[in-house]
Amino acid sequence: MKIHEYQAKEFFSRYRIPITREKVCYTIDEVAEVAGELGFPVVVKAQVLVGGRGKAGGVKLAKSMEEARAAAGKILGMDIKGCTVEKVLVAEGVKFNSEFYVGLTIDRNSKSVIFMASAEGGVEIEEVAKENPDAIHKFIIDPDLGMSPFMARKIAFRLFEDINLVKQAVDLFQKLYQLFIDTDASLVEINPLVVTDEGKLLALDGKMNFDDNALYRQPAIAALNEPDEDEKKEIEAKEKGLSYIRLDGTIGCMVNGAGLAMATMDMIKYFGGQPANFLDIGGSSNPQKVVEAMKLLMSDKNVHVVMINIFGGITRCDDVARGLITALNQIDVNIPIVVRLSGTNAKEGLEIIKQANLPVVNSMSEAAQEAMRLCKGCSQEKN
Amino acid sequence: MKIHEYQAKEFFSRYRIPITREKVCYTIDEVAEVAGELGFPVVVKAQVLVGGRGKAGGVKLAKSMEEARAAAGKILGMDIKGCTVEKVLVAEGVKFNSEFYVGLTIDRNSKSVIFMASAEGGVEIEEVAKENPDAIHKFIIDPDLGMSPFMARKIAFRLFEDINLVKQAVDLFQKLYQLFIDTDASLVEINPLVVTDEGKLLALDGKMNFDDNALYRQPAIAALNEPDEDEKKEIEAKEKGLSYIRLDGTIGCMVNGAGLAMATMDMIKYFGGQPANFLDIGGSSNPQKVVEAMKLLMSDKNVHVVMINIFGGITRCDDVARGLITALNQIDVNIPIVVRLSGTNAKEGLEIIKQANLPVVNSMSEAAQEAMRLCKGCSQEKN
Amino acid sequence: MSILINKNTKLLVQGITGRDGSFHTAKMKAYGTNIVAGVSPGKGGQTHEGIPVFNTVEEAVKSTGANTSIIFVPAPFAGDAILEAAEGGIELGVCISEGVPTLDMVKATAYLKKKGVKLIGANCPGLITPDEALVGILPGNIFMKGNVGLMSRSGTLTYEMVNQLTTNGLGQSTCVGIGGDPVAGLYYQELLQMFEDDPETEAIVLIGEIGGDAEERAAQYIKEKISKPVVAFIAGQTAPPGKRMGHAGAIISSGSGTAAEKIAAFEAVGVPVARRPVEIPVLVKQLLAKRN
Amino acid sequence: MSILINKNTKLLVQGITGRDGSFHTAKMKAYGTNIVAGVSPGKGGQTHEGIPVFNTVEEAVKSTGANTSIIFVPAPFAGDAILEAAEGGIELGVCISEGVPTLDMVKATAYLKKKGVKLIGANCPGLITPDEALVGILPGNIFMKGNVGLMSRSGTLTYEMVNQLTTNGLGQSTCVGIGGDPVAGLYYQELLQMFEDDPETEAIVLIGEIGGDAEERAAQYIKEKISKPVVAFIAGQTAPPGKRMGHAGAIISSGSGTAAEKIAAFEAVGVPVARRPVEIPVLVKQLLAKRN
Repeated sequence: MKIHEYQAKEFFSRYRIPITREKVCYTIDEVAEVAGELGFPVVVKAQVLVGGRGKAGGVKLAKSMEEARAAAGKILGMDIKGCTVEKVLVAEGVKFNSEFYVGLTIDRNSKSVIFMASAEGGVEIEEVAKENPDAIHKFIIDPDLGMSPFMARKIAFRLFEDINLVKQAVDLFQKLYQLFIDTDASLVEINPLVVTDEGKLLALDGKMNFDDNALYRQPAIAALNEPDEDEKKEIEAKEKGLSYIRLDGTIGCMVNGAGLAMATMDMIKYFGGQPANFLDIGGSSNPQKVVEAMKLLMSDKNVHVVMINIFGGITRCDDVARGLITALNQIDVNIPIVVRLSGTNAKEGLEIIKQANLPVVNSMSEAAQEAMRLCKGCSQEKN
Repeated sequence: MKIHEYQAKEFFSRYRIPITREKVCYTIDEVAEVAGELGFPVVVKAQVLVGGRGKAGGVKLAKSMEEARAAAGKILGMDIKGCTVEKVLVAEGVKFNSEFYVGLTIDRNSKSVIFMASAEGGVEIEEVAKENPDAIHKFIIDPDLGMSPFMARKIAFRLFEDINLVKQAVDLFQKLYQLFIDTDASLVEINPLVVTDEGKLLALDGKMNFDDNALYRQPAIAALNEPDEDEKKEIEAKEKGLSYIRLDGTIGCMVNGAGLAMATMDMIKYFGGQPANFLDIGGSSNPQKVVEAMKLLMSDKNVHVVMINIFGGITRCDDVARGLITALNQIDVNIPIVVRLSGTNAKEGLEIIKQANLPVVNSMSEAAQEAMRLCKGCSQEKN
Repeated sequence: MSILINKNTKLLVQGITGRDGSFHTAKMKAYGTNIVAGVSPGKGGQTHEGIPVFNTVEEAVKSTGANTSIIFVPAPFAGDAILEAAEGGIELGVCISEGVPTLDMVKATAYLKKKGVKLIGANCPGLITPDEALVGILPGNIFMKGNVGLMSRSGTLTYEMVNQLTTNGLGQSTCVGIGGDPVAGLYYQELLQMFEDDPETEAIVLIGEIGGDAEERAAQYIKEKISKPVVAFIAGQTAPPGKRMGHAGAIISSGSGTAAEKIAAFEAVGVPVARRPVEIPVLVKQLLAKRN
Repeated sequence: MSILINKNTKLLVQGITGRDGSFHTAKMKAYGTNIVAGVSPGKGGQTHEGIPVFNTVEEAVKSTGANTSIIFVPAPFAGDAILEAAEGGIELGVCISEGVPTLDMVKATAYLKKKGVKLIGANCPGLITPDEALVGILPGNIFMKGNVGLMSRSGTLTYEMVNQLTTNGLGQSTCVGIGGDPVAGLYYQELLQMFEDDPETEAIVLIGEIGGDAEERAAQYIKEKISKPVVAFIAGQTAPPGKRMGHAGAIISSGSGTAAEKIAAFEAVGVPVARRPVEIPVLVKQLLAKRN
């Protein structure tokens, strides 16, 4: 789960990590008021949950009230990668000497939290990672020690020579780690962390992502969730026990298991088709889930054929077949359906499918090929 | 450092460990008022920093206002092992089924916190430890895990069968451990922990000791310190860099190092004498410390002879000698002094001592023997 | 032989009286797994499916000599259950629970390392040594005893692959579902080494997914340490960047962890990568023929 | 031979620019200890007493190959300094600092165990291998090279004992002051085993104190594992119950940890206990004569 910059910085502030004086605003008038309070220059920054706002023109420096109103006017309502900007952060303009990057995330290989630090702050860290990976220092944080003072010092000395900056950084890094742990974060970043003209460390921008698995014990964070349209559909699906992601193709798939679902999509592509979605109905045998899954597929107007690929383990094929029949009775399905059932109770399931006069195939490959064949036909009819 | 029962239970309450309704009182009238509020029966308990108050009659059950006033009258002002009772805790009388002991302390062997639990609560745990050690279950708490739920459950199942009690205990044990860690405690005990007639766990009595080395980071706890007369003298000595404990003998000792100081006392005893004190002047070479040490020894009227035993390492013998001469010039010393100096700069030190016409010996044994000889003489003169 | 589990496995089921635990205990028992104990706090002293139930892992281990534990407790308690298994004397834990907070796994895996205890999962289907022991939720009937070792980040895709192997006459030594969570127990490298050291295993099938760089590291490890033939498959070749595909692991972001990169990494070290599941048995047979 | 430190010891001083660190660095260097580096955050790049100073232990170890570290930092920071030494690649830490909070030591010793790093102290005078290396605050001049291994919970009492040995012609292999804090690094058992395994050590002197049961455990260990002659001494025979005698360790409470009990424990396993320091060399000579 992601939150906005201004929310991340509210967390920073609560952990006494120094941030700029700033306020989130929803209208041009609010921006003007806040800018007036802060004094010029101010920075007006789009608050959206996607990256790349800088390149999209979502961050502007304003040296006067006029410029502030103009910036707010341009940014509010702007579209950034499909997200409409509904709020901006107005922050004091700060003079600084140098920019750094610091961040915490989970490292799969060491199975630990790692601290990342770089003197190349202020630019997209992914680009630094690609072009100059040695410029990013990585430190594995032992979960038994947490961010101990010596480790924080070790990191700080990689970025700073001045002992006063090192001391500020040691304090800041320990707080940042504690924030990461306390909130079950999956990513915390300050980029840039700047040294002001007065020699103080200051977080100019902040980012926090959270572990979805831990949201149950982080109600305050869960409450900050702002899903976009696609995410709302995914969440809705999740509440029904389905894992759904909409894509741009024409072949709707219904599969049990994420890996098999991806392999199914790959198979469709292999035979020249385009999957319309990722849809994992999970490991349970509840026929109602199949009904819900069919409704979801039917709600996507791009879907011209449905391919059902089930390898029964915990999932029983006869339950899936029964669910499908129920779905066909409940909802109006006027596109072809290809069914492949293997594993637990496949025989019983196929019996049910055959009685409904649905095409049955024996393997994933065959299913994809059959779906392609039917799709071409149906797309000719429909177009 | 020790605190009173009522203070320990205030900590329990802050950590939401269930305790009796209770209040500390300083006068009979206060006791009467609190008892009236709580309703009868109440228990009136002496608040002193020494053990054994029960046997000394410092705990009384009162079923009426009259009994409460009588109990308060008897306990307030009572002497328990040299401590005058200045305050009592008045607590509601609770009906209960069974009594348990739980406690946390540091285990030297496992270098960890250990949790102790016993079904033989309500009696002195030291006696259980002596007579029936198997009745005390001990659990090493891994510092990396803390009191994890499974460990708390494991302990709880040793005491209780009822899952409802186990669940209460799991919660209570985790809180008790957190309290221990957060306060840098060296001992936390609940004895007895009772199961009330309503099936609830309740801490009837509580005890907390703290790590003196950690008081610098526990100012709130340090502020609770109530040193008795002897302890005040020890604290005063400590502020001057001396470690002093007053004993009952006649031979005052001044030694550098705790182990050597104890060995010196043993040596005095070996030759039939009684040490008047333990006095470690520590490892520094500041002559002023020796002056302070001499003043401390002279303030004890039982001291009939002084034995100085220094093995110089960091401590320089000439500094000790110089300090001694300064002390003899500053304060009136009319009892004999025996000096043994070995190690760093012993030769120079002995030269200074000889010039002051003080008896000089070559070893600890000799020093003790000479002190004994001089002490007999002086005690005859003085008596 | 085989790896991790066999006829000598004495299985403990943590959460034996729960819905999933109960269901799969019956399945595992029916497969022939030697289940010696269950744990369910407060139900100690009872029996469940004929298996004695204990309040704590420690008691269960002391009473029954259990050496392996499968964990079915709900995600919020799974991290603690793993710790309890490790502290209680279990040698191999298998955590089926889905949705365990990542920081709980960070803590648990650090403790397991300290204790020298092995873990599979969490969020995994478990593992099977055909005809000997099933410790997981895999459908036992599709497996066949043999000489192919298999490891996979996914569940049902594994069944698909195993089905291809079995129907083509290629039996399996041990099949392990390692799970797709960001922080998990044994992973490709450890399992590759175990299969390398297992005399019964003659070929290895590695089924990967997009996201992370575990496959790239596995490829490097194969190059350096593995002499037995390995065949790979990567799911998610068509997954769009930045989207999660069910497994937390399956994310592609900023061009790292894509299927193309993973396939290239394997092919660079001479590991053939099947484009479709049906190719897996073909590739395995080719490599085995070349070797013999 | 000897134990723990010798001519190959490359010493790092943590807190080298502090008052105590600076003073004892000069003393250790004068004794001939090979001091290769110092650490003092913010003073990296400087030299002190001719020794290069670094900001972190890691840098110091990487630049100089230091394998042992002596810690002089103030008590509130000592626990962290021990952790830094262990994480930075040091094999043996010696913590002189007095007054370290017990829970800091609990955390530090758990980490050291995990890392396989040894520690002496805290709150100890350090150790010496005569004529080879002094890592501590012991007065070097009273020691003499030889074959008696010595370990002690106390500082100046150790000097008294060593003086007895030296003046009676009994040199020492290594003398270790283990410190008197409740939670400390290497203790009697580990050191007994090291002396047992050290070919140069022919007899062992163990100096104990009242409080705790480390001496009782040591007696048991000697019975089971130690073949070399051991002589003991216990300080605090006349200490009154319930009083602390300088060392946090020296407490007698409720009849456990008294000198009488400790003496009895040693004598029960055939370890003679000296009643006065002067008896120590006599007993050592008797046992050595009996052995040869």
